[in-house]
Amino acid sequence: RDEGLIFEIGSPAVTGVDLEDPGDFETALGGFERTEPMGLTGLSEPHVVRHYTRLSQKNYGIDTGLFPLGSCTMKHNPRLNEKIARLPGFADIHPMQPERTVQGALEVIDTLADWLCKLTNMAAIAMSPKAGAHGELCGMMAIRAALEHRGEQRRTVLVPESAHGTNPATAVFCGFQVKTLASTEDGRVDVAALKAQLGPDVAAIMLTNPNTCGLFEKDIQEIAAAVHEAGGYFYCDGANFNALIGKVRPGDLGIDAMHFNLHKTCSTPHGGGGPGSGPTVLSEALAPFAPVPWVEKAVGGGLRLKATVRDGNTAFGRMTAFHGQMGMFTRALAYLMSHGRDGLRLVAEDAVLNANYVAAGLDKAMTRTYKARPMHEVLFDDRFLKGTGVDTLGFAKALIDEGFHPMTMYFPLVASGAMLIEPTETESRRSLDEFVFAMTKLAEAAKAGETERFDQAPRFAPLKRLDETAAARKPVLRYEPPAPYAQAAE
Amino acid sequence: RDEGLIFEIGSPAVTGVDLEDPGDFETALGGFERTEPMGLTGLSEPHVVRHYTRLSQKNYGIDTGLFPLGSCTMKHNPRLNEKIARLPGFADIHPMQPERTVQGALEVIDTLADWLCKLTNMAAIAMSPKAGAHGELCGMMAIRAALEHRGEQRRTVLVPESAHGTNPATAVFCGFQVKTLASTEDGRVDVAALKAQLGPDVAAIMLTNPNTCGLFEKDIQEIAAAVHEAGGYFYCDGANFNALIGKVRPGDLGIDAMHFNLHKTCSTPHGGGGPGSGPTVLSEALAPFAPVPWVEKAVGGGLRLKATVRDGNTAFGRMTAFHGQMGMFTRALAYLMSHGRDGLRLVAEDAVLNANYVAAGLDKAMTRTYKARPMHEVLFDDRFLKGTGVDTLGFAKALIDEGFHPMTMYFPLVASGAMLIEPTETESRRSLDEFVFAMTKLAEAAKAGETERFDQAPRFAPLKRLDETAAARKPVLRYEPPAPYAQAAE
Amino acid sequence: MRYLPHTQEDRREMLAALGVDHVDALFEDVPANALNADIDLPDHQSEMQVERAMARLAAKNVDAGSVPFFCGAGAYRHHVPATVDYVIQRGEFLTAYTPYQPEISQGTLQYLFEFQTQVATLLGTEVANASMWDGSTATAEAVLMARRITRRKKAVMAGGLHGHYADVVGTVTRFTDDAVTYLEPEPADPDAETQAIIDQIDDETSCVVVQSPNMFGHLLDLKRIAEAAHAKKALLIAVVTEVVSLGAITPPGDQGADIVVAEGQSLGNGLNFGGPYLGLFGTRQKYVRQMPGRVAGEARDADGRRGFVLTLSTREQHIRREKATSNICTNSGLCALAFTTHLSLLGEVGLRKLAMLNHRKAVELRDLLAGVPGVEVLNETFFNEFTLRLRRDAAYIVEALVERDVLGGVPVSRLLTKRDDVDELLLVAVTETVTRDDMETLARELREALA
Amino acid sequence: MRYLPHTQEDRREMLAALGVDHVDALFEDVPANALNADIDLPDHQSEMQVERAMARLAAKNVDAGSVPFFCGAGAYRHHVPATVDYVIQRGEFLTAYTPYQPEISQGTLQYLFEFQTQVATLLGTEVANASMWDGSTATAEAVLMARRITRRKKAVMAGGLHGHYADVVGTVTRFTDDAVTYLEPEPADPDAETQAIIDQIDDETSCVVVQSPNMFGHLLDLKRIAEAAHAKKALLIAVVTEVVSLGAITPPGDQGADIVVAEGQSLGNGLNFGGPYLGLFGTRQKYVRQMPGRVAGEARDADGRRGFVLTLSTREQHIRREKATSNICTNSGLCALAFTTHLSLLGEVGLRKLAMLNHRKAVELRDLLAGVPGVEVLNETFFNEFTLRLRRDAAYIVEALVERDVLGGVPVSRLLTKRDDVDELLLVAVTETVTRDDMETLARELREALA
Repeated sequence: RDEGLIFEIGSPAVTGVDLEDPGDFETALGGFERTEPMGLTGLSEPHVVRHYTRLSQKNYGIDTGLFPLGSCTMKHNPRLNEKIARLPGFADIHPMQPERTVQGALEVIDTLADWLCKLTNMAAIAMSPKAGAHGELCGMMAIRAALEHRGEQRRTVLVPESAHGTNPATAVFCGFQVKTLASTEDGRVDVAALKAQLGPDVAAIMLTNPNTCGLFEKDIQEIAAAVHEAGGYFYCDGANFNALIGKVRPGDLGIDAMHFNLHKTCSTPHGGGGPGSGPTVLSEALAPFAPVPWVEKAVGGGLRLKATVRDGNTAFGRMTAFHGQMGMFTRALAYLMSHGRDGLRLVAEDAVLNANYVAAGLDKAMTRTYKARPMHEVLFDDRFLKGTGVDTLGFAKALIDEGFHPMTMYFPLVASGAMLIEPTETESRRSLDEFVFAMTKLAEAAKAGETERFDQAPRFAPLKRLDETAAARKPVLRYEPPAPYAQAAE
Repeated sequence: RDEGLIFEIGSPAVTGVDLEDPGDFETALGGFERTEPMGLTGLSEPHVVRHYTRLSQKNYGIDTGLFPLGSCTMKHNPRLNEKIARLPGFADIHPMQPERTVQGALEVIDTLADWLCKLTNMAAIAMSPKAGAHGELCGMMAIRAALEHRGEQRRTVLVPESAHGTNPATAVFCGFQVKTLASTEDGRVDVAALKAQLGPDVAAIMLTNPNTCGLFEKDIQEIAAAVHEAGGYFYCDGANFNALIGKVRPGDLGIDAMHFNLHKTCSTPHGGGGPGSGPTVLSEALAPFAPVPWVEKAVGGGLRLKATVRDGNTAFGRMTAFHGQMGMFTRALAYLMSHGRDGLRLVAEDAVLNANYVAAGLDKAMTRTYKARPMHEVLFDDRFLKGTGVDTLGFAKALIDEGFHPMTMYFPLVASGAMLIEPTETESRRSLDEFVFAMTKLAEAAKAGETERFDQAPRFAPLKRLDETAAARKPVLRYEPPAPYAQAAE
Repeated sequence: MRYLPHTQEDRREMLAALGVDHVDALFEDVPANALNADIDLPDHQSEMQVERAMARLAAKNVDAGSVPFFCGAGAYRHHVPATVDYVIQRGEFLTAYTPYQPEISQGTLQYLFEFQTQVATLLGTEVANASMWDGSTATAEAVLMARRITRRKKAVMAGGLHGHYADVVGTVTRFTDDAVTYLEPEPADPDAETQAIIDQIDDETSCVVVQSPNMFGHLLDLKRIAEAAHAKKALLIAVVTEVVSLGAITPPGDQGADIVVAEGQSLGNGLNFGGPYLGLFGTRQKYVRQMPGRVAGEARDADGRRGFVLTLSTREQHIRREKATSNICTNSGLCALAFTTHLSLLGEVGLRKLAMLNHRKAVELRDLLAGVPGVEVLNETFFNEFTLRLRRDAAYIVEALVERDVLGGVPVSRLLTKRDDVDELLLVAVTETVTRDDMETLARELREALA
Repeated sequence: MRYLPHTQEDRREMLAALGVDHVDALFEDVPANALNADIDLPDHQSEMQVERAMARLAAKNVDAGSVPFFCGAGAYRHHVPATVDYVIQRGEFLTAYTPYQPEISQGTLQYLFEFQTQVATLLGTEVANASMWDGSTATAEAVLMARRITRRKKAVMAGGLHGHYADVVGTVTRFTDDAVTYLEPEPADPDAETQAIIDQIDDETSCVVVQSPNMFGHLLDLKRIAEAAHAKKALLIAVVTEVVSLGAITPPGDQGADIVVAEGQSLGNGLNFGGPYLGLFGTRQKYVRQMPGRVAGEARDADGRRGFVLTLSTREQHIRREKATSNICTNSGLCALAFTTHLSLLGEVGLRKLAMLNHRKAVELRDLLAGVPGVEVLNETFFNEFTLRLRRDAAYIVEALVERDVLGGVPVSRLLTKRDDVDELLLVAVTETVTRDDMETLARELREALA
């Protein structure tokens, strides 16, 4: 059932908040008072609750079912973390309070930084990036700053075709040029070709490991050595760190920088698109260039926030107004402490186990792109749909009717009609079996020529298939009230 | 989509709670250790969240839509109250802590008691009853105790046919006999007949006001006087107090006892069937017999809890192990303070306004049982369905398909195929209009002979019509695991 | 008013639509002398103001989490996972009505069915209902039910029954012709208690009500009592005030109890200064139509799909009126949800571990306190609570411990308010939330307070 | 581990199904020297242990609600209704993915569409996006967007731009060939600031970035600046760090700003020690394809029903890769939900009242503090924050106020870390959460601290 927009169901005269009357007084607004009606509407509190409750019921979330989204790591979001983030001592403190009134907060940042550095075996960390893409920016800026410090003008960044779109976008954002890195038939970086591409203009490579085909770059140490020897740096996209946490430390692989997606690996909720958090670990070589602010031990005991760059340090700058996503730090730290060293290793193991289990389960019905052992996610392509009249999109939308969120589609670009599946470690065997069963059933239906159920999918969702093309052609980005009758009559 | 039972989807080997290992130690259980497997199942935390989230989505609540349930007062449940009830100073205190460590809690009870007494203009209040029916019991026991104190043996309690079932059940619970009170054609107590029924054996009358037909007993003061003159007491069922709060004080009408349903009038949530809370106000005459415990001023300042009956007071006893529904008290007090004197009067006015507005809106399509002005709820009967082949049940279930919870059906018993409608004050005009529109549409459909849509209703609910008769015939009240194959094969 | 959707204009227009010019016209049937009386209460307040005022009151209390804490006596402080509180706050559960319309109440009904199964499993009974108000009122209902079944009037209350529970039974039966016998407490001698119970059972006896672990923490041999009761065709009503104990102890149903009632607060529900709590009620299949309270049962919908409904409502007041088995109507739905969510998280392995952890800590504390001069531990058996006989008045010592920032337990004199011979008895409870530090603090401060 | 559903038996069986006998076989491609390194971190902890440890850390902070509180400077403490927090905790919102599958994401998409409409209305722009990370990063994105539109390199930062915002712009443009000019702060003279901005605009200028109310609280005449900018075909980027001010002040879009960015934290979102916050971003319709960030747009489904989708994704990195308008991907979805829920509760009347209440309290505090010896109020105009010039170092005084249990404001030296001439300036902010008592306490303690 449709739920009207707040502008349709609300009224400019209604408010759901009781406030003291400001009364009459002499203002100090210098003649800039807002005089015109704004056009906002309000709802009473009962109707606000009802509006958003009804909207929420049109959403799918981890709480309602499995999310097989490759490279997105949608795992269980513990409620403990929500509770902790709301403690007044965390939620109700101001970023510019005197340092001695926020020692607990600084300790959270410091402790989380310590966990993340130890889990990666890296020298330093920048905590302030607001999301994964911001962390990438942080890492690449640190690389630019380091090159500048060395007095070098290197401008080329090598990125594989299978990389997340943020990688090339970020590189360009820092003034680099992007060149595509060749891959082999088996879905990994072509080491020989890479070495051939290295040269005095190469500033860095950006790799994801496990890569976005779900494969571990097994030559990664050789790659790192080659890049370093050529004078470049190694940026690792941390989106897939869930496969490694507690089990493999990227610092042991030779990387120079890697961002975390705390909202993926550390279960701070995705929230329908944020907030994320992108702390970025840095190697010894890059550490001096980390942006402000950071937390350090104060001389007289306790912790202090280092936020000024005036005293000649080499920090490359400041990435955001304050100190990063504190609300995500508390959640991530609670997550890490809950698992501990032993539990985190199990996270990686179960994530990889689950993906392999699903891969094996689907091999009969679908076509796997690469033969190699997958890590935490597995890539299928649309060869099994060839000649059925069903495409990846239809297949994915039909999965909605089976009660599941679709897998990642058409990414990475290296596979035809890619379907990238990542179950995560918080799914039970029963839930994996149900997923495999549903996928298999769909694959059989496609092969049996039941195209209608794919063309018309989803049939059992809150809405039928939406026309995204038409929406983009003439975008309507805000509500406009219908024209008054008089005007309409003209 | 069906959600399996926890016994079907869980496992005896799984737990979603991490606990310290108790280790080996010498127990002191005297040989009563549990040795056999219990047969409970567990789920991991992710799957617990998912199970209950999916179940919740099969429910209708005030948060999802209007609840036109007559005599049940389903109104908006403010989240502020939930937040307050969870403050550790309220939620994490023990009922038997020393009094000086719970002064704030005693103050909550004392302040709420004061509000409720003032809103009713009554002398005293028993706070401990756990729900409305418990409050009725409290009031009727106070009456028995008062009669006993007077040395009288009166045993008859007069109850109108339209009363809530709890009324006669409670009276019998206290050792009274119930006689039915006559009513007039216009839906109210027949005062003349009442007077004729009064006599030396009449202990009390139990009335609801407004009554369950939604009408105010306009002769109530005369009734009270007559009952008192005859030596009886007047119990008023407080279920419909929402029509009066802040506007009419029952004490001004001559009553001797009345329970509150805090989960109705004061918006503490109904919770799918509790917890409720039933504080019961008492007149001067009944006040000495109120049960323990109660809060009183301590001699040296502060408050104390009076919980012992040993020093010769006339308290009729103790109704529950501790002091009542503290968790509901904090919510109710927050509700009352939020509205205040002015807001509570508006509650009553808007509740009555909304019922009258709906009544007027439905008069065209449906048949109103009584002509008199309704208060906060309005009674329709099934005359408008006569000859259509549709009954009240079918009509009500069809309302589900229109997105609404059904009204109260077949109650009160005085109307044929009763439909008792109470919108409450937290519904907007828009929401009332939508309800009237849906009801009118259904009435027209019934009259147009579209019986199928009623017989098969609900069609768009999580389940189709359930067979309650078959369920009661051979009740299955717990899950039994399917017999193992071997056994089944025998 | 933030909860009231109408604007003044809405009200004016709606009144106009009704053909009246003032809202008081809608109250025409109310006697004029009773309309619009001035009430001496403050006007409405903003959310912020209410929150501040209530928070100030909350801050006047010493919450259990802020100090070493050892209170029990029928209310226990366990750790409730954050998941539980999330689940019960979901509006579809929180703001639902009693599930009389099963097609749009399957959420509530299914969890009640699951709850009943868990409760029956825990209590060791064949069936269980969908909850009562609390353990004490469930006990009183059980006594009335036993009378309906046996058609006998004599009910025997064990000396180890929680004092307040006995008071509630006494109150409910005060105006009936039930004959209730209250046995003497035996704080140090559970065998004497058992024997006294058995000695009271005769051909007039409807039921014996026995708590185990009892008020003093002792475990009783229910099997022996059940046999004695059944020999006289009387019923055994077993009472459990700490439901976590059933993770470690053979359940009363398996020991022969005919009705088992329990306080379920320990799982999923906070202390809340005594309420809302959760009465658990289980019995034999054959008594199901005499059982009070709501029950959910399995049903099929028109398409044959499994669902759940409230059933056996012919026992209930809304159908049967004065012939109902009980006047109970609203029960503890949301508390039952908290309970079943917590128990689903624990599962069998978790509950067993939790119970043994509680017991181990109690054993640890017993060992610590036994060494404190002026303290005598009265228990040989116990689960997570036991009784101390102190050299001085227990209430006085508890007050002295408050000065030392310790909530040291519950004086028995608060439970047995009519007796003068229990003043030196102190109940001390331990759960998984108590740390070794807390215990050592109690031992130290108790030593000093008694010195 | 409570978050991991597998039992050891599950793991064994699943590995067996895969034909391997140890999980490390699945990590066969990882170099042996990098597998299973010992990591120096503690093992797993129970929920209770984690909660206690984190609560201990939280208790080491002085939360704003516990003392008179006057900090602002881009982060404001407003009262957030409990309803807002309930809504954002609903799992269907909290645990949803980015709404790339619109058929099962209409909840998120519809609130984003409503959010965009509210934001555009507030900012006075034609369109708005679905949120950015915060006000500072939105400002940097705006500067880059202006360059794309104007194809000019010179960006002018007003002297009243929040010091950290200017730093962020500086960082983002550090490795590009943008030429950013930073004007001098004019703590006491907004007219001088305005004139300096106008004087800087030339034919090379891509944009001027102007904050109003500015860092010092002064309101600037954006219309005059817009006219000057437009005369040179440069863009005006207006920055608002306290979005509640827009309930009282004519919005920048109506004053001619081409891009308006704001920090939206004030509505619906707590202080959270600085994050997560919420960047608001609005601009003209004609620039929409140069706008960074996600946008929701209206669409029709196969049955013709209205729905919403993420649209214009051809600007974005996941489609356009190195040619994207921005690398932003995850934004602040849940913070946007909090914002739009709060604003739906307020409505137009509520927002106006809230804004005027903030302003009135600020006027009240201005009057109180103006009478304190050693304090000079620098503002003639302000919304809910203004600047004091103190007789002594502001950071020192703020520390002295902490001793007196007052969080008295933000020293300007913390925002302009590279300057030596602002040490005696203190920013003082007031919202509806500040009481008259709080204000009098500040005045009294400030008087004493300065004495």
